[in-house]
Amino acid sequence: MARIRVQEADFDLGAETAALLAGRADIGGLGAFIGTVRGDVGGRALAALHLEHYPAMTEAAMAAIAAEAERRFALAGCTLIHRVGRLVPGAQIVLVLAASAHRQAALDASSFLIDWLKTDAPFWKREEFTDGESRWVEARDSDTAAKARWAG
Amino acid sequence: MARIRVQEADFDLGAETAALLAGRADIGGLGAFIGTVRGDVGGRALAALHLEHYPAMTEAAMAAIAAEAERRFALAGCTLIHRVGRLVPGAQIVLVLAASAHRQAALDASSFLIDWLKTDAPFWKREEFTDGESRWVEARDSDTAAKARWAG
Amino acid sequence: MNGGGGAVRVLYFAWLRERAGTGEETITLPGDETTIAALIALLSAQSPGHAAAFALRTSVRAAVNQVFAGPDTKVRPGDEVAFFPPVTGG
Amino acid sequence: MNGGGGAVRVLYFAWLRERAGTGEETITLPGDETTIAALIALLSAQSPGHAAAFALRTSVRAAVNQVFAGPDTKVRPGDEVAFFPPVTGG
Repeated sequence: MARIRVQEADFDLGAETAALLAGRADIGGLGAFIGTVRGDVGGRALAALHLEHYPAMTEAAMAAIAAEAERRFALAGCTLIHRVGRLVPGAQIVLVLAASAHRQAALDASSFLIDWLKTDAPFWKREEFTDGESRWVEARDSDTAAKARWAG
Repeated sequence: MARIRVQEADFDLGAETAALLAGRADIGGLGAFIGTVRGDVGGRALAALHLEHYPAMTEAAMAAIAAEAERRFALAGCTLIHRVGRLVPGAQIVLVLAASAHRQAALDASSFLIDWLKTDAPFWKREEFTDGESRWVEARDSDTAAKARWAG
Repeated sequence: MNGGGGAVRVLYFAWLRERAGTGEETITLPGDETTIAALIALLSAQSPGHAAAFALRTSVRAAVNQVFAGPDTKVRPGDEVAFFPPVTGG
Repeated sequence: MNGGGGAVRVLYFAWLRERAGTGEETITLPGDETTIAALIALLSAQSPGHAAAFALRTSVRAAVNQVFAGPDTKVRPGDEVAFFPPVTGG
Protein backbone atom coordinates (compact mmCIF):
# COMPACT_ATOMS: atom_id res chain seq x y z
CA MET A 1 0.00 0.00 0.00
CA ALA A 2 2.87 2.35 0.78
CA ARG A 3 4.52 4.24 -2.08
CA ILE A 4 8.31 3.89 -1.80
CA ARG A 5 10.85 5.57 -4.06
CA VAL A 6 14.59 6.22 -4.12
CA GLN A 7 15.63 8.67 -6.82
CA GLU A 8 18.08 11.37 -7.88
CA ALA A 9 15.28 13.58 -9.21
CA ASP A 10 13.46 16.08 -7.04
CA PHE A 11 9.93 15.30 -5.82
CA ASP A 12 6.75 17.36 -5.82
CA LEU A 13 5.02 17.53 -2.44
CA GLY A 14 1.76 18.79 -3.93
CA ALA A 15 1.61 16.03 -6.54
CA GLU A 16 2.52 13.28 -4.06
CA THR A 17 -0.11 14.49 -1.60
CA ALA A 18 -2.75 14.73 -4.32
CA ALA A 19 -1.91 11.15 -5.41
CA LEU A 20 -2.30 9.89 -1.84
CA LEU A 21 -5.62 11.69 -1.27
CA ALA A 22 -7.13 11.17 -4.75
CA GLY A 23 -10.59 9.66 -4.68
CA ARG A 24 -10.42 9.01 -0.93
CA ALA A 25 -13.15 10.16 1.43
CA ASP A 26 -11.92 8.02 4.36
CA ILE A 27 -8.99 10.30 5.17
CA GLY A 28 -9.36 12.97 7.87
CA GLY A 29 -5.74 13.98 8.29
CA LEU A 30 -2.42 13.91 6.51
CA GLY A 31 0.91 14.43 8.27
CA ALA A 32 4.01 15.27 6.28
CA PHE A 33 7.69 15.81 6.80
CA ILE A 34 10.21 17.18 4.31
CA GLY A 35 13.92 17.21 5.07
CA THR A 36 15.96 19.86 3.28
CA VAL A 37 19.66 20.67 2.90
CA ARG A 38 20.86 23.44 5.22
CA GLY A 39 23.52 25.78 3.86
CA ASP A 40 25.41 26.02 7.12
CA VAL A 41 26.87 23.27 9.31
CA GLY A 42 28.22 24.57 12.59
CA GLY A 43 29.13 27.89 11.01
CA ARG A 44 30.77 26.37 7.90
CA ALA A 45 29.28 27.01 4.46
CA LEU A 46 28.09 23.84 2.77
CA ALA A 47 28.46 23.45 -1.00
CA ALA A 48 26.45 20.22 -1.18
CA LEU A 49 25.39 17.01 0.51
CA HIS A 50 26.21 13.72 -1.22
CA LEU A 51 23.73 10.94 -0.51
CA GLU A 52 24.97 7.39 -1.01
CA HIS A 53 22.84 4.27 -0.48
CA TYR A 54 22.83 0.48 -0.76
CA PRO A 55 20.61 0.03 -3.83
CA ALA A 56 19.77 -3.66 -3.38
CA MET A 57 18.64 -3.07 0.20
CA THR A 58 17.24 0.45 0.32
CA GLU A 59 13.69 0.03 -0.98
CA ALA A 60 13.18 -3.18 1.00
CA ALA A 61 14.35 -1.43 4.19
CA MET A 62 12.00 1.49 3.50
CA ALA A 63 9.12 -0.89 2.80
CA ALA A 64 9.79 -2.65 6.12
CA ILE A 65 9.66 0.71 7.93
CA ALA A 66 6.37 1.56 6.19
CA ALA A 67 4.95 -1.86 7.08
CA GLU A 68 5.88 -1.30 10.73
CA ALA A 69 4.11 2.08 10.66
CA GLU A 70 1.03 0.46 9.12
CA ARG A 71 1.10 -2.18 11.86
CA ARG A 72 1.27 0.47 14.63
CA PHE A 73 -1.04 3.16 13.28
CA ALA A 74 -4.42 3.11 11.55
CA LEU A 75 -3.08 4.40 8.25
CA ALA A 76 -5.03 4.90 5.04
CA GLY A 77 -1.75 5.20 3.14
CA CYS A 78 1.82 6.47 3.30
CA THR A 79 4.55 7.66 0.97
CA LEU A 80 8.34 7.58 1.47
CA ILE A 81 10.66 9.21 -1.07
CA HIS A 82 14.40 9.60 -0.48
CA ARG A 83 16.76 11.33 -2.87
CA VAL A 84 20.36 10.26 -3.57
CA GLY A 85 23.27 11.94 -5.31
CA ARG A 86 24.52 15.52 -4.96
CA LEU A 87 22.07 17.93 -3.31
CA VAL A 88 22.73 21.65 -2.89
CA PRO A 89 21.55 23.86 0.02
CA GLY A 90 17.81 24.38 -0.04
CA ALA A 91 17.21 21.12 -1.94
CA GLN A 92 14.68 18.59 -0.71
CA ILE A 93 16.17 15.31 0.61
CA VAL A 94 13.34 13.20 1.95
CA LEU A 95 9.55 13.15 1.94
CA VAL A 96 7.29 11.35 4.40
CA LEU A 97 3.49 11.38 4.07
CA ALA A 98 1.08 9.54 6.36
CA ALA A 99 -2.69 9.66 5.92
CA SER A 100 -5.30 8.41 8.36
CA ALA A 101 -8.92 8.85 9.33
CA HIS A 102 -7.64 10.60 12.47
CA ARG A 103 -5.15 13.41 12.88
CA GLN A 104 -3.21 11.93 15.79
CA ALA A 105 -2.43 8.72 13.89
CA ALA A 106 -1.36 10.76 10.84
CA LEU A 107 0.93 12.98 12.91
CA ASP A 108 2.37 10.15 15.00
CA ALA A 109 3.00 8.01 11.93
CA SER A 110 4.83 10.77 10.08
CA SER A 111 7.10 11.30 13.12
CA PHE A 112 7.62 7.55 13.43
CA LEU A 113 8.49 7.17 9.74
CA ILE A 114 11.14 9.89 9.69
CA ASP A 115 12.64 8.72 13.00
CA TRP A 116 12.98 5.16 11.69
CA LEU A 117 14.24 6.26 8.27
CA LYS A 118 17.07 8.05 10.09
CA THR A 119 18.21 4.87 11.83
CA ASP A 120 17.04 1.91 9.71
CA ALA A 121 17.43 2.81 6.04
CA PRO A 122 20.87 2.39 4.39
CA PHE A 123 21.71 5.97 3.39
CA TRP A 124 24.93 7.85 4.15
CA LYS A 125 25.55 11.60 3.87
CA ARG A 126 28.83 13.25 2.97
CA GLU A 127 29.20 16.99 3.47
CA GLU A 128 31.07 18.98 0.82
CA PHE A 129 32.08 22.39 2.14
CA THR A 130 32.71 25.48 0.03
CA ASP A 131 36.38 25.46 1.14
CA GLY A 132 36.82 22.13 -0.68
CA GLU A 133 36.90 19.91 2.39
CA SER A 134 34.60 16.93 2.57
CA ARG A 135 33.56 14.65 5.42
CA TRP A 136 31.10 11.88 6.17
CA VAL A 137 28.29 12.82 8.53
CA GLU A 138 28.42 10.90 11.80
CA ALA A 139 25.32 9.22 13.15
CA ARG A 140 23.90 11.12 16.08
CA ASP A 141 22.87 9.73 19.45
CA SER A 142 19.80 11.96 19.27
CA ASP A 143 18.58 9.98 16.24
CA THR A 144 18.92 6.70 18.11
CA ALA A 145 17.10 8.29 21.07
CA ALA A 146 14.34 9.54 18.76
CA LYS A 147 13.82 6.03 17.43
CA ALA A 148 13.93 4.56 20.96
CA ARG A 149 10.82 6.60 21.88
CA TRP A 150 8.88 4.16 19.70
CA ALA A 151 10.16 1.03 21.51
CA GLY A 152 7.65 -1.71 22.23
CA MET B 1 6.52 36.10 10.41
CA ALA B 2 3.73 33.55 10.33
CA ARG B 3 1.44 33.46 7.30
CA ILE B 4 -2.19 33.38 8.47
CA ARG B 5 -5.22 33.10 6.23
CA VAL B 6 -8.95 32.37 6.54
CA GLN B 7 -10.63 31.78 3.21
CA GLU B 8 -13.41 29.99 1.33
CA ALA B 9 -11.06 29.07 -1.51
CA ASP B 10 -9.01 25.89 -1.53
CA PHE B 11 -5.27 26.08 -0.80
CA ASP B 12 -2.29 24.56 -2.61
CA LEU B 13 0.07 22.64 -0.32
CA GLY B 14 2.88 22.64 -2.87
CA ALA B 15 2.68 26.38 -3.46
CA GLU B 16 2.45 27.20 0.26
CA THR B 17 5.44 25.01 1.04
CA ALA B 18 7.47 26.50 -1.81
CA ALA B 19 6.64 30.00 -0.53
CA LEU B 20 7.82 29.07 2.98
CA LEU B 21 11.06 27.48 1.78
CA ALA B 22 11.87 29.94 -1.05
CA GLY B 23 15.37 31.35 -0.83
CA ARG B 24 15.98 29.80 2.59
CA ALA B 25 19.05 27.70 3.31
CA ASP B 26 18.57 27.77 7.10
CA ILE B 27 15.72 25.25 7.08
CA GLY B 28 16.44 21.56 7.68
CA GLY B 29 12.94 20.26 8.17
CA LEU B 30 9.34 21.10 7.45
CA GLY B 31 6.41 19.50 9.23
CA ALA B 32 2.93 19.71 7.77
CA PHE B 33 -0.61 18.74 8.61
CA ILE B 34 -3.66 18.86 6.35
CA GLY B 35 -7.13 18.19 7.68
CA THR B 36 -9.66 16.85 5.17
CA VAL B 37 -13.41 16.17 5.16
CA ARG B 38 -14.29 12.52 5.71
CA GLY B 39 -17.30 11.17 3.86
CA ASP B 40 -18.51 9.04 6.73
CA VAL B 41 -19.34 10.02 10.31
CA GLY B 42 -20.07 7.03 12.51
CA GLY B 43 -21.49 5.11 9.56
CA ARG B 44 -23.62 8.00 8.24
CA ALA B 45 -22.88 9.47 4.81
CA LEU B 46 -21.85 13.11 4.97
CA ALA B 47 -22.95 15.53 2.24
CA ALA B 48 -20.82 18.41 3.47
CA LEU B 49 -19.25 20.20 6.42
CA HIS B 50 -20.18 23.83 7.02
CA LEU B 51 -17.46 25.89 8.65
CA GLU B 52 -18.55 29.06 10.47
CA HIS B 53 -16.17 31.45 12.21
CA TYR B 54 -15.97 34.76 14.09
CA PRO B 55 -14.39 36.98 11.45
CA ALA B 56 -13.25 39.83 13.69
CA MET B 57 -11.48 37.41 16.02
CA THR B 58 -10.28 34.50 13.86
CA GLU B 59 -7.07 35.81 12.36
CA ALA B 60 -5.97 37.39 15.64
CA ALA B 61 -6.58 34.08 17.47
CA MET B 62 -4.60 32.20 14.81
CA ALA B 63 -1.78 34.73 15.00
CA ALA B 64 -1.67 34.29 18.78
CA ILE B 65 -1.38 30.51 18.35
CA ALA B 66 1.43 30.96 15.81
CA ALA B 67 3.20 33.39 18.16
CA GLU B 68 2.99 30.83 20.97
CA ALA B 69 4.51 28.18 18.67
CA GLU B 70 7.31 30.57 17.72
CA ARG B 71 7.95 31.22 21.43
CA ARG B 72 8.17 27.48 22.21
CA PHE B 73 9.99 26.13 19.15
CA ALA B 74 12.96 27.36 17.13
CA LEU B 75 10.90 28.06 14.01
CA ALA B 76 12.15 29.54 10.76
CA GLY B 77 8.55 30.14 9.71
CA CYS B 78 5.03 28.79 9.84
CA THR B 79 1.80 28.94 7.84
CA LEU B 80 -1.80 28.50 9.04
CA ILE B 81 -4.67 28.42 6.55
CA HIS B 82 -8.24 27.55 7.56
CA ARG B 83 -11.12 27.31 5.14
CA VAL B 84 -14.70 28.37 5.89
CA GLY B 85 -18.01 27.78 4.12
CA ARG B 86 -19.38 24.53 2.66
CA LEU B 87 -16.81 21.77 2.17
CA VAL B 88 -17.60 18.41 0.57
CA PRO B 89 -16.00 15.03 1.44
CA GLY B 90 -12.39 14.86 0.34
CA ALA B 91 -11.98 18.65 0.52
CA GLN B 92 -9.10 20.21 2.41
CA ILE B 93 -10.10 22.10 5.60
CA VAL B 94 -6.95 23.26 7.30
CA LEU B 95 -3.23 23.55 6.57
CA VAL B 96 -0.43 23.80 9.10
CA LEU B 97 3.22 24.20 8.06
CA ALA B 98 6.14 24.58 10.45
CA ALA B 99 9.75 24.97 9.28
CA SER B 100 12.86 24.79 11.44
CA ALA B 101 16.57 24.12 11.25
CA HIS B 102 15.83 20.84 13.05
CA ARG B 103 13.30 18.13 12.33
CA GLN B 104 12.07 17.62 15.88
CA ALA B 105 11.13 21.28 16.27
CA ALA B 106 9.36 21.23 12.90
CA LEU B 107 7.38 18.09 13.79
CA ASP B 108 6.56 19.18 17.34
CA ALA B 109 5.47 22.63 16.18
CA SER B 110 3.14 21.26 13.51
CA SER B 111 1.48 18.99 16.11
CA PHE B 112 1.28 21.89 18.56
CA LEU B 113 -0.28 24.22 15.97
CA ILE B 114 -3.06 21.83 14.94
CA ASP B 115 -3.81 20.85 18.57
CA TRP B 116 -4.18 24.51 19.55
CA LEU B 117 -6.15 25.43 16.44
CA LYS B 118 -8.67 22.77 17.47
CA THR B 119 -9.25 24.37 20.87
CA ASP B 120 -8.33 28.07 20.59
CA ALA B 121 -9.50 29.35 17.21
CA PRO B 122 -13.16 30.43 16.80
CA PHE B 123 -14.40 27.97 14.16
CA TRP B 124 -17.52 25.79 14.36
CA LYS B 125 -18.40 22.81 12.18
CA ARG B 126 -21.90 21.74 11.18
CA GLU B 127 -22.38 18.34 9.57
CA GLU B 128 -24.87 18.07 6.70
CA PHE B 129 -25.80 14.44 6.06
CA THR B 130 -27.02 13.00 2.76
CA ASP B 131 -30.37 12.18 4.41
CA GLY B 132 -30.96 15.92 4.88
CA GLU B 133 -30.31 16.05 8.61
CA SER B 134 -27.84 18.56 9.95
CA ARG B 135 -26.13 18.93 13.31
CA TRP B 136 -23.40 20.95 15.00
CA VAL B 137 -20.25 19.03 15.81
CA GLU B 138 -19.61 18.79 19.54
CA ALA B 139 -16.20 19.63 20.94
CA ARG B 140 -14.35 16.49 21.95
CA ASP B 141 -12.59 15.84 25.24
CA SER B 142 -9.77 14.27 23.23
CA ASP B 143 -9.05 17.66 21.65
CA THR B 144 -8.81 19.32 25.05
CA ALA B 145 -6.56 16.47 26.18
CA ALA B 146 -4.38 16.87 23.09
CA LYS B 147 -3.92 20.55 23.87
CA ALA B 148 -3.23 19.78 27.55
CA ARG B 149 -0.14 17.78 26.54
CA TRP B 150 1.47 21.13 25.76
CA ALA B 151 0.76 22.65 29.20
CA GLY B 152 3.53 24.65 30.83
CA MET C 1 -17.90 57.86 32.91
CA ASN C 2 -21.56 58.67 33.26
CA GLY C 3 -23.79 56.46 35.39
CA GLY C 4 -26.50 56.01 32.79
CA GLY C 5 -25.25 52.78 31.20
CA GLY C 6 -24.62 52.28 27.49
CA ALA C 7 -24.77 49.97 24.52
CA VAL C 8 -22.97 46.66 24.11
CA ARG C 9 -22.81 44.81 20.81
CA VAL C 10 -23.65 41.12 21.27
CA LEU C 11 -22.78 38.44 18.70
CA TYR C 12 -23.91 34.80 18.57
CA PHE C 13 -22.32 31.91 16.67
CA ALA C 14 -23.22 28.34 15.70
CA TRP C 15 -26.17 26.87 17.62
CA LEU C 16 -26.34 29.83 20.00
CA ARG C 17 -27.08 31.99 16.97
CA GLU C 18 -29.78 29.59 15.80
CA ARG C 19 -31.44 29.41 19.24
CA ALA C 20 -31.22 33.15 19.92
CA GLY C 21 -32.73 33.71 16.47
CA THR C 22 -30.19 36.41 15.65
CA GLY C 23 -26.47 36.70 14.92
CA GLU C 24 -26.11 40.18 16.36
CA GLU C 25 -27.97 42.61 18.58
CA THR C 26 -27.34 45.70 20.67
CA ILE C 27 -28.14 45.65 24.38
CA THR C 28 -28.22 48.62 26.71
CA LEU C 29 -26.49 47.92 29.99
CA PRO C 30 -28.27 49.05 33.16
CA GLY C 31 -25.03 50.55 34.50
CA ASP C 32 -21.43 51.39 33.64
CA GLU C 33 -20.09 47.91 34.10
CA THR C 34 -21.33 44.36 34.32
CA THR C 35 -19.90 40.85 33.97
CA ILE C 36 -20.34 38.06 31.43
CA ALA C 37 -22.39 36.08 33.99
CA ALA C 38 -24.70 39.02 34.67
CA LEU C 39 -25.02 39.78 30.97
CA ILE C 40 -26.06 36.16 30.33
CA ALA C 41 -28.80 36.52 32.97
CA LEU C 42 -29.97 39.75 31.34
CA LEU C 43 -29.97 38.25 27.83
CA SER C 44 -31.68 35.02 28.92
CA ALA C 45 -34.71 37.12 29.94
CA GLN C 46 -35.05 38.63 26.44
CA SER C 47 -36.98 35.76 24.82
CA PRO C 48 -37.57 31.99 25.03
CA GLY C 49 -34.97 31.61 22.24
CA HIS C 50 -32.40 33.50 24.27
CA ALA C 51 -33.25 31.38 27.31
CA ALA C 52 -32.73 28.23 25.20
CA ALA C 53 -29.41 29.55 23.86
CA PHE C 54 -28.04 30.00 27.36
CA ALA C 55 -29.77 27.00 29.00
CA LEU C 56 -26.73 24.73 28.75
CA ARG C 57 -24.42 27.12 30.58
CA THR C 58 -21.46 24.67 30.58
CA SER C 59 -21.59 24.63 26.77
CA VAL C 60 -21.47 28.40 26.39
CA ARG C 61 -18.18 30.21 25.79
CA ALA C 62 -17.68 33.95 25.52
CA ALA C 63 -15.27 36.54 24.20
CA VAL C 64 -15.03 40.23 25.08
CA ASN C 65 -13.52 42.40 22.36
CA GLN C 66 -12.37 39.26 20.51
CA VAL C 67 -10.54 37.77 23.50
CA PHE C 68 -11.79 34.62 25.28
CA ALA C 69 -13.53 35.59 28.52
CA GLY C 70 -14.81 33.91 31.69
CA PRO C 71 -17.98 34.46 33.78
CA ASP C 72 -16.30 37.19 35.83
CA THR C 73 -14.83 39.10 32.89
CA LYS C 74 -15.98 42.74 32.94
CA VAL C 75 -18.22 44.14 30.21
CA ARG C 76 -18.46 47.88 29.61
CA PRO C 77 -20.39 50.12 27.20
CA GLY C 78 -18.83 50.01 23.74
CA ASP C 79 -17.55 46.45 24.15
CA GLU C 80 -18.19 43.69 21.63
CA VAL C 81 -19.32 40.50 23.39
CA ALA C 82 -19.62 37.17 21.57
CA PHE C 83 -21.29 33.94 22.74
CA PHE C 84 -20.66 30.55 21.13
CA PRO C 85 -20.23 26.83 21.82
CA PRO C 86 -16.78 25.27 22.41
CA VAL C 87 -14.87 25.62 19.16
CA THR C 88 -14.65 22.71 16.70
CA GLY C 89 -12.35 23.90 13.93
CA GLY C 90 -9.13 22.36 12.71
CA MET D 1 27.04 -28.95 1.09
CA ASN D 2 30.65 -29.57 0.18
CA GLY D 3 33.40 -28.84 2.72
CA GLY D 4 35.58 -26.83 0.40
CA GLY D 5 34.21 -23.37 1.15
CA GLY D 6 32.88 -20.94 -1.43
CA ALA D 7 32.57 -17.38 -2.57
CA VAL D 8 30.92 -14.50 -0.72
CA ARG D 9 30.21 -11.14 -2.31
CA VAL D 10 31.36 -8.31 -0.04
CA LEU D 11 30.17 -4.69 -0.44
CA TYR D 12 31.47 -1.55 1.26
CA PHE D 13 29.71 1.78 1.64
CA ALA D 14 30.61 5.35 2.68
CA TRP D 15 33.96 5.70 4.46
CA LEU D 16 34.43 1.93 4.70
CA ARG D 17 34.42 1.87 0.91
CA GLU D 18 36.98 4.67 0.77
CA ARG D 19 39.29 3.00 3.31
CA ALA D 20 38.99 -0.48 1.82
CA GLY D 21 39.77 1.05 -1.57
CA THR D 22 36.93 -0.86 -3.23
CA GLY D 23 33.15 -0.93 -3.24
CA GLU D 24 32.86 -4.63 -3.96
CA GLU D 25 34.97 -7.78 -3.88
CA THR D 26 34.56 -11.54 -3.80
CA ILE D 27 36.09 -13.52 -0.93
CA THR D 28 36.46 -17.28 -0.75
CA LEU D 29 35.47 -18.64 2.64
CA PRO D 30 37.79 -21.24 4.22
CA GLY D 31 34.79 -23.44 5.12
CA ASP D 32 31.03 -23.85 4.66
CA GLU D 33 30.02 -21.30 7.22
CA THR D 34 31.47 -18.41 9.15
CA THR D 35 30.21 -15.38 11.10
CA ILE D 36 30.31 -11.64 10.52
CA ALA D 37 32.94 -11.29 13.28
CA ALA D 38 35.17 -14.00 11.73
CA LEU D 39 34.70 -12.51 8.26
CA ILE D 40 35.81 -9.10 9.56
CA ALA D 41 38.98 -10.71 10.94
CA LEU D 42 39.62 -12.40 7.61
CA LEU D 43 39.01 -9.21 5.62
CA SER D 44 41.10 -7.02 7.95
CA ALA D 45 44.14 -9.11 7.00
CA GLN D 46 43.69 -8.42 3.27
CA SER D 47 45.42 -5.00 3.20
CA PRO D 48 46.27 -1.97 5.36
CA GLY D 49 43.20 -0.27 3.80
CA HIS D 50 40.98 -3.11 4.90
CA ALA D 51 42.53 -3.00 8.37
CA ALA D 52 41.79 0.74 8.51
CA ALA D 53 38.21 0.19 7.36
CA PHE D 54 37.53 -2.22 10.22
CA ALA D 55 39.73 -0.53 12.87
CA LEU D 56 36.85 1.30 14.52
CA ARG D 57 34.80 -1.84 15.12
CA THR D 58 32.06 -0.01 17.07
CA SER D 59 31.42 2.16 14.00
CA VAL D 60 31.02 -0.77 11.62
CA ARG D 61 27.58 -2.13 10.77
CA ALA D 62 26.79 -5.11 8.57
CA ALA D 63 24.02 -6.66 6.52
CA VAL D 64 23.74 -10.24 5.22
CA ASN D 65 21.59 -10.60 2.13
CA GLN D 66 20.28 -7.04 2.60
CA VAL D 67 19.19 -7.58 6.22
CA PHE D 68 20.93 -5.89 9.15
CA ALA D 69 23.23 -8.37 10.89
CA GLY D 70 25.20 -8.67 14.14
CA PRO D 71 28.69 -10.11 14.89
CA ASP D 72 27.28 -13.61 15.36
CA THR D 73 25.15 -13.64 12.20
CA LYS D 74 26.06 -16.63 10.00
CA VAL D 75 27.63 -16.10 6.57
CA ARG D 76 27.52 -18.87 3.95
CA PRO D 77 28.80 -19.23 0.36
CA GLY D 78 26.62 -17.31 -2.06
CA ASP D 79 25.64 -14.69 0.51
CA GLU D 80 25.94 -10.96 -0.10
CA VAL D 81 27.57 -9.23 2.88
CA ALA D 82 27.71 -5.45 3.22
CA PHE D 83 29.76 -3.33 5.63
CA PHE D 84 29.04 0.33 6.32
CA PRO D 85 28.99 3.00 9.05
CA PRO D 86 25.84 3.75 11.08
CA VAL D 87 23.30 5.15 8.63
CA THR D 88 22.78 8.92 8.31
CA GLY D 89 19.90 9.34 5.89
CA GLY D 90 16.60 11.10 6.38
